[in-house]
Parts: sequence; C-alpha cells; structure tokens
Amino acid sequence: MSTFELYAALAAVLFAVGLYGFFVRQELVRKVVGLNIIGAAVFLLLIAIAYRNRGDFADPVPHAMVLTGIVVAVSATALALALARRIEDETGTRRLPEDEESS
Amino acid sequence: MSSPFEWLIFLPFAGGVITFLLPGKSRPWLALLLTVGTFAAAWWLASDVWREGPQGYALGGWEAPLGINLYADGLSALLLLTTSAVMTLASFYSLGYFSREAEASSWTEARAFVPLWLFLLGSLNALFVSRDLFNLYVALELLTIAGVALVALAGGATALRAGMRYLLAAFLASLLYLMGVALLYGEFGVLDLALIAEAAEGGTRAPVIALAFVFLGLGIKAALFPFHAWLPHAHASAPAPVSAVLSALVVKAAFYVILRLWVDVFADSVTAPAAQAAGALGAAGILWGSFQALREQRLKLVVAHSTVAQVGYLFLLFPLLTGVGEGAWRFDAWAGGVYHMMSHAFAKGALFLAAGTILYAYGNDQISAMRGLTRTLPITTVSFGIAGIALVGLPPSGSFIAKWMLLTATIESAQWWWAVVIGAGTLLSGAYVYRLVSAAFTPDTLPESIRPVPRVMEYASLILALTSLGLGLRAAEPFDLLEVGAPFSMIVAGVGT
Amino acid sequence: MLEHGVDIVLAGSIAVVAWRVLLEPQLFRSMVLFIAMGLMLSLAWVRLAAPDIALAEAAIGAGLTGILLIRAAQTEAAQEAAAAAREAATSGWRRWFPGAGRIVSAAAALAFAAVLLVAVIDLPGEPIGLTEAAATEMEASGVEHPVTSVLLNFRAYDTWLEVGVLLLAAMGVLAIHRTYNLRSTRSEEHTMLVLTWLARIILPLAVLIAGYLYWSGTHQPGGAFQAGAILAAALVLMQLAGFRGVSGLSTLWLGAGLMLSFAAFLAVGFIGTFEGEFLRYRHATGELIILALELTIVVSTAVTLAALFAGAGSQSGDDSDAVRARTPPESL
Amino acid sequence: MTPAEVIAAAFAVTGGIFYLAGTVGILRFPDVQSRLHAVTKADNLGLGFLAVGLAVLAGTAEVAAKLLFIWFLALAGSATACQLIANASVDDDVTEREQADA
Repeated sequence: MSTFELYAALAAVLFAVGLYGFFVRQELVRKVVGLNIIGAAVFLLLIAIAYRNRGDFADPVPHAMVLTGIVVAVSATALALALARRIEDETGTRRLPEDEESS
Repeated sequence: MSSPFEWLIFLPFAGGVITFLLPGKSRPWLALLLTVGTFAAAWWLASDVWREGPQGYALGGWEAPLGINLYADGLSALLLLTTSAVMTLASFYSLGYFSREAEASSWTEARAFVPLWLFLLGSLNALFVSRDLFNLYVALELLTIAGVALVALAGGATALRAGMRYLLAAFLASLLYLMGVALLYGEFGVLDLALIAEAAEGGTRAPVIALAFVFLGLGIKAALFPFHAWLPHAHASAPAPVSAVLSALVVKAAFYVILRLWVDVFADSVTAPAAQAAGALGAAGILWGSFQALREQRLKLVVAHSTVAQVGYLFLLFPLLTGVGEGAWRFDAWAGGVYHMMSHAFAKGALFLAAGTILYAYGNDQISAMRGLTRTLPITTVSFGIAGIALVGLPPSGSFIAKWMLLTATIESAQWWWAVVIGAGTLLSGAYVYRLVSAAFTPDTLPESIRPVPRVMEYASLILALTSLGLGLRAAEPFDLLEVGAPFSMIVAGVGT
Repeated sequence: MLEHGVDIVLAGSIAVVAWRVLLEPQLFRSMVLFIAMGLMLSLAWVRLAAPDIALAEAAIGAGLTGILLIRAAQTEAAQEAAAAAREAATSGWRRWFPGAGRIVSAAAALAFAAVLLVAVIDLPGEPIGLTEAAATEMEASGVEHPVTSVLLNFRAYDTWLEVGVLLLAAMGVLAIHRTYNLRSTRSEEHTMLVLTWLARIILPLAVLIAGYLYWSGTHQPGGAFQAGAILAAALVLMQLAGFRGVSGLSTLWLGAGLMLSFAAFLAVGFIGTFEGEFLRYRHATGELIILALELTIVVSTAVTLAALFAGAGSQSGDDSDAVRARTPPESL
Repeated sequence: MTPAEVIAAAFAVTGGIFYLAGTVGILRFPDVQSRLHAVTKADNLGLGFLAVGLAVLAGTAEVAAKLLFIWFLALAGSATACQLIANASVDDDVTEREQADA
C-alpha cells in the first residue's frame, strides 16, 4: 500500500463518518461538523492525488483547489452557524422540526 | 473590454461592490441599470455566437489545461439571455416590492437585497460560461451562498429554517460534487471540460463512480426527486423577486451543469440504465410535485411544488438521448428540454411575482383568501392566467412546443412510457392551475383592506408571462441559435430538418 | 518501514478521532475533538508534501472553524435537553421504528465508503496531472512558488470568485442579523487579565507572522490566506479579551475591509483587458501585481473571518441596547 | 553520528520523556487542576528540550532563533489557556461535579 493509497483510503473512511454524522445528528451545529468532516475527506483525496503527481514539487493545482475549498467551507460554516443562532433566537431550539418538509 | 465575456462578469460584480459600499436610495435603480446592461452583453455574446459559432475566452491569457477557459455556444447564450431577461424584470418588480419606506425593516431588506441580487446575477453568468470543473464548483458555491442569504432575508422562523435546510442540502451537494471532481482529476489530470471530453472519448476508462458523485451532488442542487425536500419552503419563504429567480434560474443552473457534462463531456461514458434511472426519478418528481401542489393550501407553496414537477420534465431528456441509437429525435429531445428550461423560467418567474403581488396586497397567500382577485388585481390575474397556460403547456406557449418535441422524441425512440408520464403531468398541472384560477375568479366579498400595489409589480409579472407565451409564437430564432455548437447538430445536418 | 508506520498510525488516529467527534455526547467536547482532528490533519498535509495546506488547515480549518463551532456550542444545556425530549415525543414515524433512521444512515454511509474505496483503488497509481505544466510556466507567472503561481496567476479567476464566496458569507451574516456593522454584537462580559495580556502581546506578533507568511508566499510555502487567517485569529482573540476589534468598525470601514480584495481583483482584471484578457498580468509587472493582490487578500481575509466570528456568535440586533450598556473595557 | 547529532538526540529524547510524563499525568490525575499541572509544566519543558535539540541541528542561527521563538509562543499560549481552563473549572460547578463523578 503506497502513501497515496493509504490517505486516499482514509478519505473514504472520513467521508462515511461525516456522512453518518450528517444524517443521524439532529443538532444543527453537529450537522455542520459532519459536513466539515466530509469536506476534510474531499481535501484529503485531492492532496493525496497531488502527492501522487509530484515531480520536483507536489501538483500545485489540487493544492490551490483545497485552499479554495477550505475558505469556501469556513464561509458556509459561518453562515450556517449564524443561521442556527438566529433560529435559536426565534424558536428556542437549534434543531429543525422533522416533519416540516411534508407540510 | 472588447469581449462580451468581460462585461458579463464585470458588470454585475462591480455593481455588487458599488451597491454594497454606497448607501442611498438610488441603489435599486443602479441594479436595474446593470441588469439591463448585462442583458445587452448577453445579446452581444449571442449575436457573436450566431454569426461566428461557439466563442472561447482564456482568462489571464492562460490556455487550458493550466488556465481557466470560458466558453459559450448556443445553449450558453440562450441561458444567459434568459437569465438577464428574467432578472431585469424581477429588478423592475423589486423597485415596487421594496419601496415600502414606511416600514424601516423593509428598507433594511432592500439595502441588503441589492448587492446580493447582483452577486447572484454575476454567479449565474459565471456558471453559464464556465468550461472548467473546479470553476463550476466555485460558481455553484457563490450561487448557493447568495441564494441562502437572499432566502433568509425575509426573516422570521420559517424563512430562517428554510434557508438552513437549503444551505445544509446545498453544502452536502457541493461536497459530493467536489468529491467527484477530485476523482475525475485523479483519473484525467485536467479540469477543462473539453480536454476531459477528449480523454474520456470512447468510454474506455469510464469513471462511473466519479460521475455518480458529480451527478448526485448536482441532482440535489437541481431538486431532483427524492432530493427535493429543501426546495418548496426555501422558494416559498423568500421575498417574491428572490422566489422567482430561485425557481426560474438557480435550480436550472445546476441542471445546466448536468446537461453539459452528460451530453457534451461524458456522452460515451454514461449508460442507458443510468439514463433510464434519471428519467424515472424525473417522472417521480413530476407526479410527486404535482400531487403536492394539488394538496397545498398556500399559493407560494403550490408554485414551489410545481417547480419540483417541472424540473422532473428536464430529466426526461436523458433516456431520450442515451442508448437509443442515432436519430433526429435526439436533437428534438435535447432542444425541447432546453426550450422547456427557458419557457418554464419565464412562466415560473411570472407566477412567483404574481403570487408575491397577491401576498403583498392581501397580507397572506392562502388560496381560499384569493377570491375576488379579478376585481382587485386584474392585471395580476391576467398574468396568472397566461403563466398558468404556459406552465401547463397549452398552445401557443413555449412549453407547448417543448413538450411537443419531447413527445415526438418519446414516440420516435419507441419509449411510449415517458409519453404517458408527460401526459399525466400535464393533466395534473392543469388541475392545480385550474384550482388557482378558479379561486381567483370566484366572486366573493372583497377583503376589507387591500394594500395598494405599485403598478410596476403588476406589469413586471405580466411581461414575463407574455414572454413565456411569445416563446411559442417565435421559436425559429432560438432553435437556430441552439443549434450552434449543439452536440447533435451533425445528426440534424445529416437527416435534414 | 518506519516512514510508513508514521503514516499508518496518523491515518488510524485521524479516523478514530473523527469517529469520536460523532460519538461524544457532550457538544462542547465534540467540538474540541474536532479541532484536534484538524490539527492531526495538518500533520497529514505535511506528510503529503503540502505545507501550504497544513498552514491553512491549522489556521482556518481547525483554528477559526473550531472557534466558530465552540462558540456555537455554548448553549444552555438544559434548553437543549428539553428540545430533544420534545422532539423525541413528537417525531412521526420514528416513534414506531426507533433506530431505523440510524440503521439506514449507517448502511448508506457504509455504501458510500465502499464505493469510494473502489473508486480510489481504481485510480491510476502513476502521476497524471499538471505538475509539469505548472513547472514549465512558473517562470512567466512572476512568482517562484508553484501554489502561489496557480492561485494568483494561472487560476486567479477561481481565487477571485473564492474571495467572493467569503465576502458573500459575510454579507449573508450581516443580512441575517439585519445590520450593516457588528457594533451590536455581544462582547464578552467577564474577561480575565491574562487574556487581555495575551491579546496585547499577540497582536504585534500576529502582524509580524502574517507579514512573514505574506512575504514568503512568493517563493516558499505560506501566502495571503494563511497570513489573513493569522491576523483574523488575533482579531478574534482581541474580541474575546473584551476589545472591540472588527465590531468597533463603522459600516463604511467594515464594508471597505470586506470588499477590498474582491474589488482589487475586479480592478486588476479590468486593467488587464487593455493588455489582452481579463486578469492578464504575466509580464514584467506580474510580481508586483501579485504582491498587491495578496496584500488585499490578507486584509480582507482577516476582516472577513473576524467578522464571521463576531456575527456567527452574536445575538440578534434586538437586544443591542442591552449589549451597549455593558461597555467594553477599552476600545481600540 | 556527529557530536551535534548526539547532543540533539539527547535533548530530543529528554523532551520525549517529559511529554510521556505529561501524558501519563493527563490520564492518571483525578481532576482538572492537577491535570493542567501535568500538561503545562511537563509539556512545555518537553517542547523546550525538543526545540533546543532541533536548534542544535539547525545549522544557521536564524533557524535556531525561529525555533526558540516558536517555543516562546507556545509558552505564552499554554500559560493563558491553562489560566482560562483553571478559572472555568472553578467557576463552572457543572464541570466540577462531572469531574467528581468521573
């Protein structure tokens, strides 16, 4: 097993962990954490690919993609947490009612 | 600034910066001016495409694979035109909608609204001209964040929750898409769509799993059944012009990426079973969305559920394109689907604006409270009716032509079952549109107090509705434009239309 | 091999910690574990020859995201328990099939993991990418660090739109709070002397480190986003120590700070069109333009991330009077 | 091995021993305050030894200075964090009760 394969496999595992957390957890903050773990999985795969492609240096294009991805993830996270906070202000809970979507 | 690409990107984003920094009541007017300017740029690009064929643009002078290239063919040009046309009219509408100076909060809304609105326009433009897998991700992300912020702008628990659901679904979808992009980069080592198409030709190294991730992510963003649950409340809780643009354009943007990838890039890698599955989900969306629209008591929610149904039609394209051999019906199906996208954009925009007008005037949007609409808001009633015709797909609307082409394709490719779905969907949409229109025409005691509606709101929705009708009367030019750079135009040339 | 052993232990630990993040019943602890996971990921980035990402992950991924999450986790535990109980009592079909949701979710997650593993094993093992292309063109880009040349020249358009995403998030947070500056946001009620002390010594140090990262980004790992994140962390620390930080900025200054970088890219792009294409600056002036753009990124990233922190944790503007009554110890 | 490498290794191993002691302390000590005791003292010393060891190997004074600077930053950070955690553990009786239960 090469280093590339090891970390790429870890990416698959992290993806599943994050996805499970996103599905199962009802607290909004924890859903956001689940998404961030999924994000880490995606970044890990990209960086592993960059490592595989290394010559004199690692492939810079996936590195740039991951930097962009990290900034995008923190943006979405902050927006989600601000929404969660306002939802808590309005409704007293930081969960979404489960049966709203069918109403 | 000698290329329309530059203006399409520059104008809305520059407008976003200026309207965010400079206070003043002229902002909505500036926004309107810039949407009109963007329409001119889109027209310029479309005429270039029309005369010279597909256009390309290398940003920063760097060619792919290292740089990012922009690209526009007939499909992009038509969608750009649709985008700026719908947004121009919605901007007109918002002049009236946000002019309630008496209420301090609405002025706040308007101040936050204009820059976000222009950013949304800019990200739609960026998306429709992008030819790079990762650039598409960034553009989709811009679109999502702008969309969520605009939904939450309405305030209140319902809108905030709806925005949250939207954000969670779209965030997950983006990550699924990006995972697919990572796998594709690992496979091909490039991000440019044209280069990937070259490498993937023949489907020898079909990266099926990567494509599954990409399409799953985009399917969530396009509200494909069963990933549509986030849509109805997000679209129904937003301020009216935002609802209109989310349903008319933003959902279509995700579908556009699917279409581009499926037809232009991975045509050899996608399989007939996958196409049938996409069609089946589309069909389920048509039936489920229409059924929900029939049950709903609130006007804006009816219109939002109808979007779920109408998106379903778009996915019927894929079984008509894939694995059924070569034939003129493939172009019919493709062009019919794209025309449906456009025509629905105008019709749904008109419906949401009209619904917003009713909500504005009556203070609520219960269907049971809509009575007497013919007398209180006659112009809105007319636009409601016309947009309803276009939504159902009755002649002479653009949807009629689109559905007719889709039906022709189902018959010619010997897949009659999709024709049944289209027929059933049309009947169901007829039923829910009839339900709304009959409520409007029911004479009843008028509500005691109706807030006066600025004329510009009523006319904006009327013009949108008339445009959706006009698309049926003058379809030749759009179809000719659509053929420029179209994936199946060679077949058309061979068979002769 | 020992080299490989390090990777195996690291990968295993990351997986275990990620799992613990999910399992941990206490929200606050879960967030702390998440930060720990981020720091371990930084080590993984170093192992994978990605020092730029390691810096960004430590500063943004673990640092700022973590502190955002921790602040969000500070909620009334009793209130949450009540909400949970209410939810358990009323949640539709789940009442009849307790655990069904979990089983389905676990099955779905495992299926995704399996499919991804297959895809990853299928990936070619040999290099297929743009390393060569970037190496060939780097000379013309104006900088000597490959990642910076991709971020600020070859794919500067993406970076511009990325700055736009950050900006939009801040605009969204302000819109959600229905305000145009962060003056109404909560400031810390009780701060401690030691925190104030740290804030005082950290700010000049953070400026120094950010300047170093910014400057070195043209030829070695480091760069504008990392530098901006360091500054943002210092601003957040100041806020926690009771200083005003970004929430002391007026509407105009906050807006200008948020917009600076996006507007700078727009202007550079516009000027580039006279020479050829949008965002074109490949010749003699390349390095200067890149340095200038990076400087704006440092400022905007710092202001935006600090503003996101202030906004994400703040109460709504309704009780702004109450907040104002608790005047901060000093304003900066 | 050159003499410099031997000295560096000696420092690094000493640092490792302190880390080990600190970690055992976290695991074995009963409450927040004594755990902090273990972490801050032992780990800061451990890091110091590591930094000195690496500085010996660094070759240039510039790198050595950077390493010591990093140590100083870590000291400032952990001293503050320790104060904050200790204060929180005194203030927050919930935490205290939990620790007592554990």
